[in-house]
Amino acid sequence: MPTVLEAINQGLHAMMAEDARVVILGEDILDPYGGAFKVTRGLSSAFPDRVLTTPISEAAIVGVASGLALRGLRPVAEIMFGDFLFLAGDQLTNHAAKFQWMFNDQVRVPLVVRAPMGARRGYGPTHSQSIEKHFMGVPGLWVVAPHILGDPGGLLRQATLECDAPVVFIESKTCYGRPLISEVAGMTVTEIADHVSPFPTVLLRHDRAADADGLMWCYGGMVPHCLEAIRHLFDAEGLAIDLAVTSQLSPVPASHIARVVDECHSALVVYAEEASAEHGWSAEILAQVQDRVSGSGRAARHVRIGGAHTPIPSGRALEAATVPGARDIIARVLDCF
Amino acid sequence: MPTVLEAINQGLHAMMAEDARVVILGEDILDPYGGAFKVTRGLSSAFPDRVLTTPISEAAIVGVASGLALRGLRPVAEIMFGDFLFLAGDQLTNHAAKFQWMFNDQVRVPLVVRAPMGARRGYGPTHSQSIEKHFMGVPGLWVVAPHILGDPGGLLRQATLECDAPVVFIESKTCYGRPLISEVAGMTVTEIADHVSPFPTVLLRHDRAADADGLMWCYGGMVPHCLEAIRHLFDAEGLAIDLAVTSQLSPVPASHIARVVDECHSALVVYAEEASAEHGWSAEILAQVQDRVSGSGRAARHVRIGGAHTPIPSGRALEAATVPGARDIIARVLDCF
Amino acid sequence: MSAPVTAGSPVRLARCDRASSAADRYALLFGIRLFEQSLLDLFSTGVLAGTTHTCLGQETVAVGVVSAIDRACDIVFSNHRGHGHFLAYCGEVERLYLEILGKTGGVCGGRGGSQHLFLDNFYSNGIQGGIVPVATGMALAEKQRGSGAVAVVFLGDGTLGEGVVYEAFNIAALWQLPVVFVIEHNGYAQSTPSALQIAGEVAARPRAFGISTRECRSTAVDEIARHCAQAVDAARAGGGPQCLICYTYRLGPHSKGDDTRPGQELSEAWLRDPLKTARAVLDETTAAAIERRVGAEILAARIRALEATA
Amino acid sequence: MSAPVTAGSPVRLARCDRASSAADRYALLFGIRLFEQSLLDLFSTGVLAGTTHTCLGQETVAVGVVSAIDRACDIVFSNHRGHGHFLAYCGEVERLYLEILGKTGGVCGGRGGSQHLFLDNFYSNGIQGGIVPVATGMALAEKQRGSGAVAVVFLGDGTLGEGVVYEAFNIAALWQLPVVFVIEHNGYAQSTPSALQIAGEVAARPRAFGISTRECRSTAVDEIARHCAQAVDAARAGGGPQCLICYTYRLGPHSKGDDTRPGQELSEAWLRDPLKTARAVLDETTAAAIERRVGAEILAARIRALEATA
Ligand SMILES: Cc1ncc(C[n+]2csc(CCOP(=O)(O)OP(=O)(O)O)c2C)c(N)n1
Ligand SMILES: Cc1ncc(C[n+]2csc(CCOP(=O)(O)OP(=O)(O)O)c2C)c(N)n1
Ligand SMILES: [Mg+2]
Ligand SMILES: [Mg+2]
Repeated sequence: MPTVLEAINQGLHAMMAEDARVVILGEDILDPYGGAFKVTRGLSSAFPDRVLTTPISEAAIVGVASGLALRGLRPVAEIMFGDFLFLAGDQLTNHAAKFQWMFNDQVRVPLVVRAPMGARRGYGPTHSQSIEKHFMGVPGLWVVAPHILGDPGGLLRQATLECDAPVVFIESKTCYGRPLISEVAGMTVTEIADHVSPFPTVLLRHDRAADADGLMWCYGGMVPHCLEAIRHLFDAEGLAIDLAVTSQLSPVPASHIARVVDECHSALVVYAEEASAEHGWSAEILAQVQDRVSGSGRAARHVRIGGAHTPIPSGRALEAATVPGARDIIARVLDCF
Repeated sequence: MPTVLEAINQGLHAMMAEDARVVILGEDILDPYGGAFKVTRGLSSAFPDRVLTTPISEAAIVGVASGLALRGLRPVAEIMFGDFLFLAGDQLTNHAAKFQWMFNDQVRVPLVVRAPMGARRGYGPTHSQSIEKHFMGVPGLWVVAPHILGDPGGLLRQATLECDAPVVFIESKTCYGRPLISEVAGMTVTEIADHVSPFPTVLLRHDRAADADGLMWCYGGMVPHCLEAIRHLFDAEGLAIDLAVTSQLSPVPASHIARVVDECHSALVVYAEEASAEHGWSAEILAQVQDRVSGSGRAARHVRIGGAHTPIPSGRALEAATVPGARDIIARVLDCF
Repeated sequence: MSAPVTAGSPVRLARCDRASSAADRYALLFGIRLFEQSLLDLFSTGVLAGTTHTCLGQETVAVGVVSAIDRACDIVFSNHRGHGHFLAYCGEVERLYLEILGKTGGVCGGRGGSQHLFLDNFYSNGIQGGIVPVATGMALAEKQRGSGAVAVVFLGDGTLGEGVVYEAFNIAALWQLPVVFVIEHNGYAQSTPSALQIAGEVAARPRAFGISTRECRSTAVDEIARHCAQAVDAARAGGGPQCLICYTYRLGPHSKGDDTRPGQELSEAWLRDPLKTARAVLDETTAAAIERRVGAEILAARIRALEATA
Repeated sequence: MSAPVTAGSPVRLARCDRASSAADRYALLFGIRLFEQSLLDLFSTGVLAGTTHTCLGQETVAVGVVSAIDRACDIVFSNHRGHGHFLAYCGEVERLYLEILGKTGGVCGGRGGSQHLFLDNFYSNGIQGGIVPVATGMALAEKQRGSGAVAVVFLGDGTLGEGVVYEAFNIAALWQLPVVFVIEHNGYAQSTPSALQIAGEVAARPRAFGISTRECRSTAVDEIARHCAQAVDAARAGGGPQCLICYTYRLGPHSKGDDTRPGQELSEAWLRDPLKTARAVLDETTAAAIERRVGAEILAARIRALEATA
């Protein structure tokens, strides 16, 4: 299987070959450098006219991308580190996300802003964050995250060519080097997607447990850690925890949540995200899950797992203590039994 | 009673007289104009050296304020419309909010950024939002909102002089002209505050109902609408709904939530915010409330009320249909009975 | 308000292009003036809510600049003070009334309102500065597809405070994009005079980025049109981004009633009202006839808009 | 790694001020070079993780600029490429090792790491451009309290892409603040040559905001110090903000191994290594003695830092 990086890179190559409207822009994305994380490698050689290296101007990168999108192109912009996304926050929220609706649906702004997020690389407080939670809940703005259980290249294609609205595409730095996974032993994989929420949720259910002991929700870079925790909990503790992985972070894929909750009747629901969970992604998922659970006359215990509510330190040991991993997840789950 | 505007304006005057470290900066804040909403009126006449009108540079306004704060002053910056806060998003999150922690607690950044938020004025999609939800959950950043049941001037003083960290101070445009309220007939007002969460939560409990029919949570500009709904529900429908109004929006005042939940055993909990509730303030409150409720062996139904998940239109009727008011709250509560 | 309203297509003002006569230009200038004065009236009588920014005194910039573009392809990106730009672009006065009144027949169905307009290749947004990179990106799109179109973006002098403007200047110059930055230098941003907002020379700023910059110190509509035509032509011919600085003056309040400028400064400025100059080149009969005709159009548009049910 | 470590206060390099001798300057330059080369080694051997930006080839800017300030009061705000600035400011080489190694004895307890340093009046942050308004605000605070202090802020040429830099330029000039903007123009931002990033003349940009701007085309430490002394003195004397553009060249990779520049360009640049020039004015015995002494200091600092338990 290709790595996430390879999948996204190949996805970009394929999209640019398929559709001449696709334009790539960002800092340091030209060959031979090919971007800080090498995601755009080879593109400027293959499509020299449609790969634009920019000055260090995150706001204008997104602004220019909006302009391109309004005039019929399909720009994919790279923000070198997702930590810098706030620099383009006004462009994303007051320009890109607003135009279609405030111009009475007479225009479309199909643009993608790719943003590598996440810690565990020792990059320190300003280069390790997962700040996507702050861009969720903006009307008109989509937030989408690929992961190792999905098809990152296909997801990027979907965001670029099939979605007519601006999408922030959250990539996990630490997943770039990981190979994709199509199967998990002892678990059945289902994909949930529909017209309203087209970016798929992947549901992994234990084959041997009708009603599992728990259901875990996560996205993006937390998938490897959750999978590791789930494997350990099953093998070593005999606990069957199912896993629901969303790729559509915003707008909330309410229909996916409903379907998962209706299928998985666990009395324990766990939510794992890398950022501090306070006002995080999981709060909204929890709110919708509990609504569905109690609406169907059941009850559940909800446990949220997130990073420490501090910036992310540079030092290795300090950082490891700040960001949640498999061990933290296992401990929190075991606490419930 | 003074209006909210008068209270904040007087608070600013008093602070500047009390403490020479207080410096005010923002766009168009000089007399005779005194700011777009007149909150800074009189200050530049009384304290000409410490009131600085700036160019239209929201990012630099906050950046300069951080610099002032790092060097021992107590800046209060005004962002003319809260909608523009994303322009200062990087300054708030990657500079002001980070310095203390990442410099190992060797510095402090005591600054306040005042931001008028909210709709119902016909200002249209880019001048009517309540985007504070996107700034909640940032480690090191406080979000605080005054309201008519509290003491807006005192709250601002607390944010400016008693808090050593950056505070985003969310003012409601439509509440500026409203007089403060110190009593609500038939209800008892309690203030909850402590060392960890010093910005008070105001709890209003019906005198004649031991366990009320419901508990409502809100903040800032929603208070008048919630009060109106509560009065109507009691008078016309015989339903007693208590009200908890937080002023500390972030970090979440967990201890206040715990105390309110422990006191009010209602089986219905309602949350009202003006923005779209999706990934909003109420998701976090709900998560913490349900945790406390179920932790104490009880169960509750949770109902979230927010604005439409669209931008806010200019047209009066369109806007009224987008933003939640007393009528919407009443209808949603009645639905539960 | 009970005048009979005729059916048919919405009332439009006649637009101007490079070849328009002084009479046609005056008609449009006068129409914009009348339209905006009526907005202020509607506000003061409480019919209109929200906010509005009128371009009283700056109409010649709107008409001069927009008459220089090629409406078949060129793009206009306007800002908070955009009614004049919009009317110069398309003349759709009735649908602009409807929009500002928040009615569904408005150009954006009442969603956008005064500051958020769209029609054909016209766009506006009420966030200062942010539109500049967007217009720059549009110019890039047009350049990529070889359409020959030029993007014109309006910004006020106060908006030079926003950093993103310089990010856009830099990119436009680096990539030699067909964009014209029109700076309407009216000496104020809201209540604040330029001296408290702008350090150094305005023209030095775009020039520092290698942008060819023209200054028009005349408020005469034909002078502005001439300068803008040069800028648009140069941009279209591949000369890269252009900047046009138009020195002008706002005769009305910033938005509704918030004017704190010295009374004498204002009354002197009214004496130099560019509409007077534009009228002066016409004979009195022509001018009066124009005013009657345009006055009737504006009135009809207003009545129809006010009477529209939703 | 098993060399004996002596107890006592952390190892410091000797700092330089305006009166420092060529020998002292060389010692500091050499110490910075050695320190950073050892960081690259520690990365390549996996001892260090994360990232680092070394100033190989740019040391004379760090030492020249910082030697011109008054350490008793002046402020330095540095960026991602800040080790040289930091060591020139305080010489705390052992505590910088500790910081970069993520240990609690580091200047920020291991929280900040390479790009986020603080000590006394020295600050740094890894977000390009955002530090410029912060430093401007610091200058305002110092002006308000009449401390006579000057704030010096470092930015790279690529960072001129960030809009907030111009917001700060404008404010600094409007308010005549005692801030010195030092632009280290090394011709590249990460992998991108200036020609793809910067339109127009660099010096024209601060000048467009009315900021008095000096250019130093020499990489000699004393020339840089002389220029910076003029800028700092002017700022302190109430001359308002100053800009100093130092033309320099980065001899090492942008961060760890990511160098895509032509080999010949690099090897030619090494021939012009400013440290060679700084060494050439000393006699060989002096230079060698300095190198031995400083080498031993750096080694001692590194060993102590590596052996520190947390
Ligand atoms: C980002 C942003 N900041 C502030 C405002 C509020 N505002 C609206 S118009 C204006 C003044 C603009 O001045 P200028 O650019 O000179 O244009 P003018 O109003 O003079 O036409 C301000 C501060 C805004 N709309 N957007
Ligand atoms: C806001 C922001 N954007 C991008 C980066 C990533 N980045 C770090 S250094 C750098 C290049 C900076 O170039 P320049 O300013 O010339 O400084 P130099 O590295 O040459 O010293 C970039 C793009 C960043 N740290 N911050
Ligand atoms: Mg102006
Ligand atoms: Mg550089």
